[in-house]
Amino acid sequence: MAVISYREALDQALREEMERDERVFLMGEEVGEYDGAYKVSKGLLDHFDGNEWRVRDTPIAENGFAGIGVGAAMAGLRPIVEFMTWNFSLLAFDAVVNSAAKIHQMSGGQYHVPIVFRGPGGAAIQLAAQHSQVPDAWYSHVPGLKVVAPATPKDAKGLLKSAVRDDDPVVMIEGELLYNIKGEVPEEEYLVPIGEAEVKREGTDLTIVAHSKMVHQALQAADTLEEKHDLQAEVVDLRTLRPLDIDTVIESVRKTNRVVVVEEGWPQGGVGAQVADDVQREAFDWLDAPVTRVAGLDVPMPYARNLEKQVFPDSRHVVRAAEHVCYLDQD
Amino acid sequence: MAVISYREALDQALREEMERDERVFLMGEEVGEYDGAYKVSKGLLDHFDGNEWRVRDTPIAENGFAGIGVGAAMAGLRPIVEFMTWNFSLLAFDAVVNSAAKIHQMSGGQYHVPIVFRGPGGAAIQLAAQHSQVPDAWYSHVPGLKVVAPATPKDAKGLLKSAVRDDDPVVMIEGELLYNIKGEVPEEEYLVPIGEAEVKREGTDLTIVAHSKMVHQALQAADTLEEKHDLQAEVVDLRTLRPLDIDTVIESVRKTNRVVVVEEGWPQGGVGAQVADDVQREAFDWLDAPVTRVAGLDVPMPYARNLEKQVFPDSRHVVRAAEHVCYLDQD
Amino acid sequence: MATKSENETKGDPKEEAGLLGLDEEELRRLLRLMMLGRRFEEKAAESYQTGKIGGFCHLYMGQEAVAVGSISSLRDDDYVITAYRDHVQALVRGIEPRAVMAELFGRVDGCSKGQGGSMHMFDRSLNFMGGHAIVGSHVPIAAGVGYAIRYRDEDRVCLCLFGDSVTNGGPFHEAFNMAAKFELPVVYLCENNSYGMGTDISRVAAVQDLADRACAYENMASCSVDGMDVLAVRQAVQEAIDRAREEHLPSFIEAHCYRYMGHSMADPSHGTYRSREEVEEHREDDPILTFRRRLIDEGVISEEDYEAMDQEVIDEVEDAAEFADQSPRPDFADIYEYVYSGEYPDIDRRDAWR
Amino acid sequence: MATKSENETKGDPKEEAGLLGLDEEELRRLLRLMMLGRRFEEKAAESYQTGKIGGFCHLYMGQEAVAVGSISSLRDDDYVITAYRDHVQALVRGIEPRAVMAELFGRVDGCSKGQGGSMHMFDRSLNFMGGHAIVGSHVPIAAGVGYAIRYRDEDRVCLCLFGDSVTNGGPFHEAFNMAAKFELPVVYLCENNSYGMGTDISRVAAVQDLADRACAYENMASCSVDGMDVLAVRQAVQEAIDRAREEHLPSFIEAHCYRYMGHSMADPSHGTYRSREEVEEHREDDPILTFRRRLIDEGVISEEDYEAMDQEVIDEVEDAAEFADQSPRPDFADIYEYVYSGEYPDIDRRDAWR
Ligand SMILES: Cc1ncc(C[n+]2csc(CCOP(=O)(O)OP(=O)(O)O)c2C)c(N)n1
Ligand SMILES: Cc1ncc(C[n+]2csc(CCOP(=O)(O)OP(=O)(O)O)c2C)c(N)n1
Ligand SMILES: [Mg+2]
Ligand SMILES: [Mg+2]
Repeated sequence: MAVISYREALDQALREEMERDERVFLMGEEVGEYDGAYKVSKGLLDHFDGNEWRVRDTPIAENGFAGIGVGAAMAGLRPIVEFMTWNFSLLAFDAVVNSAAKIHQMSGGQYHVPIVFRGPGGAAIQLAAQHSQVPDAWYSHVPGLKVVAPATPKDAKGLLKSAVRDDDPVVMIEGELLYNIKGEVPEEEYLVPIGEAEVKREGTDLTIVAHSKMVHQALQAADTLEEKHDLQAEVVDLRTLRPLDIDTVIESVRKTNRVVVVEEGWPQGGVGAQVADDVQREAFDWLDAPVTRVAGLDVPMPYARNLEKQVFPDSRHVVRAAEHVCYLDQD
Repeated sequence: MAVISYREALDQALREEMERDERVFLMGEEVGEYDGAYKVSKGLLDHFDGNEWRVRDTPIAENGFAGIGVGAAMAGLRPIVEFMTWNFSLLAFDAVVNSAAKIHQMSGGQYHVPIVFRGPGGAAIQLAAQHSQVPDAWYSHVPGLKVVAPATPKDAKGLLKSAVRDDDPVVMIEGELLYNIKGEVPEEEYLVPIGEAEVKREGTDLTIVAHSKMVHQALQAADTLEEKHDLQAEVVDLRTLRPLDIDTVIESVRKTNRVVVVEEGWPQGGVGAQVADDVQREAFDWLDAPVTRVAGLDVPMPYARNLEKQVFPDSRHVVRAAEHVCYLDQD
Repeated sequence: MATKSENETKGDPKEEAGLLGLDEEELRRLLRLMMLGRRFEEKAAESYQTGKIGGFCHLYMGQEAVAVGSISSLRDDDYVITAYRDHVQALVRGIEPRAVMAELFGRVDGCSKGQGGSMHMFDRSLNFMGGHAIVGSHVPIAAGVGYAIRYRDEDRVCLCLFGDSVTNGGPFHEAFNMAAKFELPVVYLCENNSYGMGTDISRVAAVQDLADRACAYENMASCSVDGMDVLAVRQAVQEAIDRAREEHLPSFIEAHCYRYMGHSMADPSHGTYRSREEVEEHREDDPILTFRRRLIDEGVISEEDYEAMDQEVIDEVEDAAEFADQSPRPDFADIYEYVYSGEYPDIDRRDAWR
Repeated sequence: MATKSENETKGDPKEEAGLLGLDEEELRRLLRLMMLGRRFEEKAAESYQTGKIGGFCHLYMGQEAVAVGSISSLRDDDYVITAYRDHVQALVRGIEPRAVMAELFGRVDGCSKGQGGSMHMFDRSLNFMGGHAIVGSHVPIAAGVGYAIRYRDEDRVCLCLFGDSVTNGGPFHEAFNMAAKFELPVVYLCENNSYGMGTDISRVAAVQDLADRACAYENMASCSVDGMDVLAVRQAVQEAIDRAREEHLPSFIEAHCYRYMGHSMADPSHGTYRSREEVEEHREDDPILTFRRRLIDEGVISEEDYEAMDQEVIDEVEDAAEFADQSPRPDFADIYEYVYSGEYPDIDRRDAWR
């Protein structure tokens, strides 16, 4: 296994899929000549001999180029549309939700829309309210879409490759703060199936459910819980938000009887609310404590660093929530 | 009390508020000369002497006129922006979420954005996938917004008047299928406070939580449950989705120990998921059965009438869910 | 689905001015397609009244020359995409009246299997890409189809029809800029019937002639034509198609036409926004009657031919309605059938109590 | 905040061509504002390097003449709204350097109380409406401010500055159409620095001169000016302001300028998209040096005056940085303070474990 960064993993997936299938192309702001705002597509345009049809720089017109992607997909191509960040996808919400997600159904199954919408979601550092939003809940609410949010280089590469090969529209939410993290990635070709969660750490005392950046906070919290209380936390990485692999979560909860759901986004109507709902319904009799959640605070992200640190959920908060569901905070 | 339709109630609220406060104006597609696509603003333009500044017909440019509303609000007016239906607000998602919801916070509290975004949400009859969506979950996820979804003429009038007087952006989700329903409305001036649920029917055996159209399905189900099983269902109408008055729900659940949450929208990440999450966390020890949900099916709405009837949740489905939480379906 | 060989539209210079040098067969075909569209929608209106058709039903009566003049110029392998007022476009492209009517009735034999309805007619085998109900949303989609054509280095064309209101929206602007900049073979055809629902376009568009909106985009050719004259539309669209095929450049054509009925079956044909008289006047200028008169004057057809054709299309439409009525309603299983292309685990996991 | 009385800008015909008939005080003020902007951002760049400023930090160096020439023409009761590259606009409008720097530092004395940061400068007392970070989103908002002005029948004006990339987006088109149709007193000023991040505008805009985009909207006057010449900007904007005040009509001005630094402090000033040479060349044409030379040649100021002014602004900026550094960070309570205007029950109900 090679150890590479999340960014490199995405780059490998892009190159491999674009080489494997010439219908695959990348389109978005700054993806070509500028190597991508976050350098995910570094050198890609040159790699394809400067062919602008394969790597297309667009104007700042999210709804327009997302719609172009939908049309190209209907006409037989397999577009990868990059949103420089998901915050800007709010301008393309119509193209993604009203068109991409519905055309297969509205046409009675005649037209497929094999398109991937991808880019970083969530907060980076001090980008303030308009640039720090988590889109997970908005998109995973929508039937017709599939939504993935990988936490590691291995999952990022494997899920992007699966997304490109999927015949339905896939929303892939990455993270600016994830691009530099490193991890092991198989040398040989592999895919990570859409719709399968993964147990990232085995445990018996409680279950911590997380996705994307929060998986790392969860793993850190698990270590702390082991040191501090000799508790073995099991960490389930959802990896895909739609379809949601709740079976893996339920299986874990039936073993641990306690669960903490962690997410970066806003709490009301967050992804964790659905997980909590499913767990309380499907594992009611196995729960020794209510499902507990850790999320970003219910506010637009403030700029000041000290405030942002408080709003953004981290392992310390997960530890407290875990202590609570294990009734270790009674004093 | 006068008995009037939901449409008339909205019309009264518009007139009263626009007369009370000159800064209040209505803007949207067809709201003026055409009397509104659903005739909610019938005669309003004439009532204000054909003054186009008070009742403004716009081009089909949702993001543009929603943004104009935001600017007018920042400059001291109190706009009511009508979306012909909430499906089209997907084009204005940026103006509502990135601008309206955040400017007060980003400006450190200097600029208020007292604006109301309103229009019908959800399915009518056979309008198919792009015209039958429920926006409740998307908007109630967003801090900075307030979201109301009245079920009756009385609440529609009282909440719209409160929304207009609120200093923050308020999203008001009405229903095409609600416009013709009639109900009692006080003759004298009144307001319905934002953020307060209401018990629409008292009961002791189980709690049915609903909002908007589903309140009527819930009440019908409650009658059926009484006839069929002599069960007394308490129906809690959320009325406001943000801030969510969970106290009223919890209070009811502590009395009934059983709860069914009903909504028209898609189940994954729906409003009911948050209610279920809150209830299982805050009333865990009072629950005799898991929180159960009834929602629209997890699909884009098909056109065929027989399929649409199956996708749209109604009182029969609520009755079945209620029988389930009361363990009356064991056979 | 009908097409035409190159020389048909070229014809000889002399005739260009007159009947564009189209042969009799083609001229009859154009007339017949307009008649079919008209009779089909008369039946649709009747079926809506009797409750066989639900939802929004937007009729095209009065605008037939635009769909017929444009779509008839395409090759089989070209693409067509349009808005929600799409019955006639579907018929002209060659979808069987039975399949279109069955779709309106919400039955399994509908061209979208009863899933889409009036606003969402699709037929992949004919490259008929819908039927889109969000105003302006298909304008970028059409550019994407053009993108795929260039990508594969083909000489195909995408024809995109849309209403006048679309020109005030962001998607129109973003798509036009990219179609022009990327040099995409798209023919944008605006069905300017002067109204968006109950709003006169002149009340909301800061431009006299919508065709002038092309001025903001280099490479975007533009012109206005009489949308009540099927040959005028045909000629303008043919030129745009040639430009797209040969030079890979987009065009914007504004066709002035008129809608006889209300915005949808739920709306009045006249009222606060336009008078009965105005509607009556425009009916005088009917595209079918005008073309019929012309073909009779030019000796292309006789009165009798016309009556015969009319009876033919009436029978065709009646047959379509009977067929649609016999066609079964979709199974409940179809609710999940078309949401995703492939497998989706436990798709009904949260869909309880039905 | 500074303003000017009518006659100052009128001046007498002879002078119009030269210094627009502006008096010495005003001319010095324009130069000083540009110098302040430059020195302020040099300090901001330094503070970003030392980690005192976080997030995105977009500098305006090289473009000062645009903000100064335009905002200086406004009355106190007029409105200004701009994009995320907003430090200099804020200073020119009259926000204290201390308050702008404190905002960059994320402190309570910042003009947005540390909540907004670099991209979101606001000052309601000066009608400075931000500071918006979604490209194009404030263009419709500006039209809304113009709507409020007409609504109240005032003779105020809203000035809206934005980058060249905005002209390819839907919000620009929708806002321009409505501003023109509703006749709103808005002056739209495009800071065309030729690049959107690393993309040359000519690679993505299907139009040579952005000013020509106004052709799609009647009532929208337009022109291009040399954005490196503060007086050229001043004159064009003054005419647009008069048009807005007197005729309630919008204008679109394209000011050609140049950004010396990278898109943001995180980006290189040159690289794949432009060469070092290109940047060097434009620095020759510096708006401050040019105007300084001009004022010295015309005998308005002396070398010594300039040096003195420079020392003044340097001191002012140093003081601002010290002040910002002393200013306290916001309390945790401020996290909830500005989300809603009024009461919001249990705002932290779901915010556990902090
Ligand atoms: C984005 C959006 N806004 C509003 C509507 C509601 N609506 C449906 S059709 C229509 C009028 C469209 O007029 P036009 O584009 O001229 O087409 P026509 O109906 O005249 O064929 C409106 C406002 C919609 N479908 N989509
Ligand atoms: C809708 C949207 N898309 C993308 C971005 C990311 N982004 C920030 S600035 C920028 C370039 C804008 O260029 P321009 O409008 O010319 O302004 P300049 O930076 O040159 O002042 C981009 C793409 C954004 N903020 N908003
Ligand atoms: Mg029209
Ligand atoms: Mg620029």
